[in-house]
Amino acid sequence: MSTLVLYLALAMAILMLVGAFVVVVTKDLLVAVIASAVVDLVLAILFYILQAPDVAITQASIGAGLTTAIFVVVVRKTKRFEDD
Amino acid sequence: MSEALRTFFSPQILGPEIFYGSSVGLFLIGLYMILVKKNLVKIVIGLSFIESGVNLFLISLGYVWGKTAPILNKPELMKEPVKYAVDPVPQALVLTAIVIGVAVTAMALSIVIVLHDKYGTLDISKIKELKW
Amino acid sequence: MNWIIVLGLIALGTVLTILRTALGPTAPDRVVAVDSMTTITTALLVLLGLLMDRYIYLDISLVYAALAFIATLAIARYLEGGV
Amino acid sequence: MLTIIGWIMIYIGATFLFLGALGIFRFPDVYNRLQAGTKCTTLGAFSSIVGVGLVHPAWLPKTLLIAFFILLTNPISSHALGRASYKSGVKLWEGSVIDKCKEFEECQKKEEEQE
Repeated sequence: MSTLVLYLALAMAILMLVGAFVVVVTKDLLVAVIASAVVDLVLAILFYILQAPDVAITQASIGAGLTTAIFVVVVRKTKRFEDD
Repeated sequence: MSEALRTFFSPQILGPEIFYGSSVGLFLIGLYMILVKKNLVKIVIGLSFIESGVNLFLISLGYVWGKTAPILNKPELMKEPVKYAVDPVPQALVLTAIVIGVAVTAMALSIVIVLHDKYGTLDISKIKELKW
Repeated sequence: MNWIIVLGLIALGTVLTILRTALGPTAPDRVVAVDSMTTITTALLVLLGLLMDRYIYLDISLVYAALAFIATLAIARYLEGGV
Repeated sequence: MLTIIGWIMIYIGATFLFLGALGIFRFPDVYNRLQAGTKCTTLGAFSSIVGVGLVHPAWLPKTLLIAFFILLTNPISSHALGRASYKSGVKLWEGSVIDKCKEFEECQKKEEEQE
């Protein structure tokens, strides 16, 4: 039973690293903000699997909601595309 | 071959290394973004990645295989909490660290907005004056 | 056997949405993928609460379902032209 | 008996969640993906969450509350996304046959010219 949860954790960890790689590669700052929201979401699932429900609640509400809104406001007030 | 695979995927070996490896990977990606990228918003995103990696590492240090959360609402948990619950101290530590991390990120982003108003660019190699 | 099928289907769905997030041509494609991934994740957290047999874990998915659409609304307002 | 019904609902929900994700991966356009990603995942999440409540009948009020929140918030975000992607100028797929929003705007413009 718990071994199944660990396989799920392995898949989620790989997906989190894929999202972080998308953040590194892209040139559009809005896409970087969206992919960092994905990383925070998957991180909340990992906290849940590690039996820390209060940390998972905090990470879900702050990381997936508040941080993304702050970054979107900053992208609105500055430029969207990263120029070379 | 299958014996080696079964040893590799057994829960005693598979358990903590997933979380250690992913937290170290997240930390290294954030460090790469801070050192190499020239855009200021991406540097701040890398800073928040480093915070997330350290938080995941601390939580996975407190995890014990096969135990449940330290919330005592079951009778067997009330009787012997040490036998059935994981370590609650890193969870309380990380709960504070996440909130402080959001405050640090908001502070850095306000500095980014002020720099963009002053210089008109987000490229860090074009911001050269010492005083503003 | 039940758990292997159910969790396997949901994990495969998460993989497909993250692939669309990585590949999508425009920004609204990626936002749609992230939004539906939030819903899939809420169902996954409720099912994991049944698997681990703790009643208190349902609170996390309650917070998730109530708060996780704020980011989507902010990005939609940005794409529309205001904040 | 209630357990069997709950497990059947969980299976239906997981299948619909997977089909919604497959639609998001395979469809050619933003608007088609919005259809798949909202309708299928709303039905799948509702069915599987209520199924968990039927397996443990003591958990039923909180699972109904979660399902109510999902039914409340999911159409709002998808509506805002569709409107935003139409206004930000994403083109329709060339195989799509009807564009009601464009017809409505043209009709409105014609009425203004007549006045």
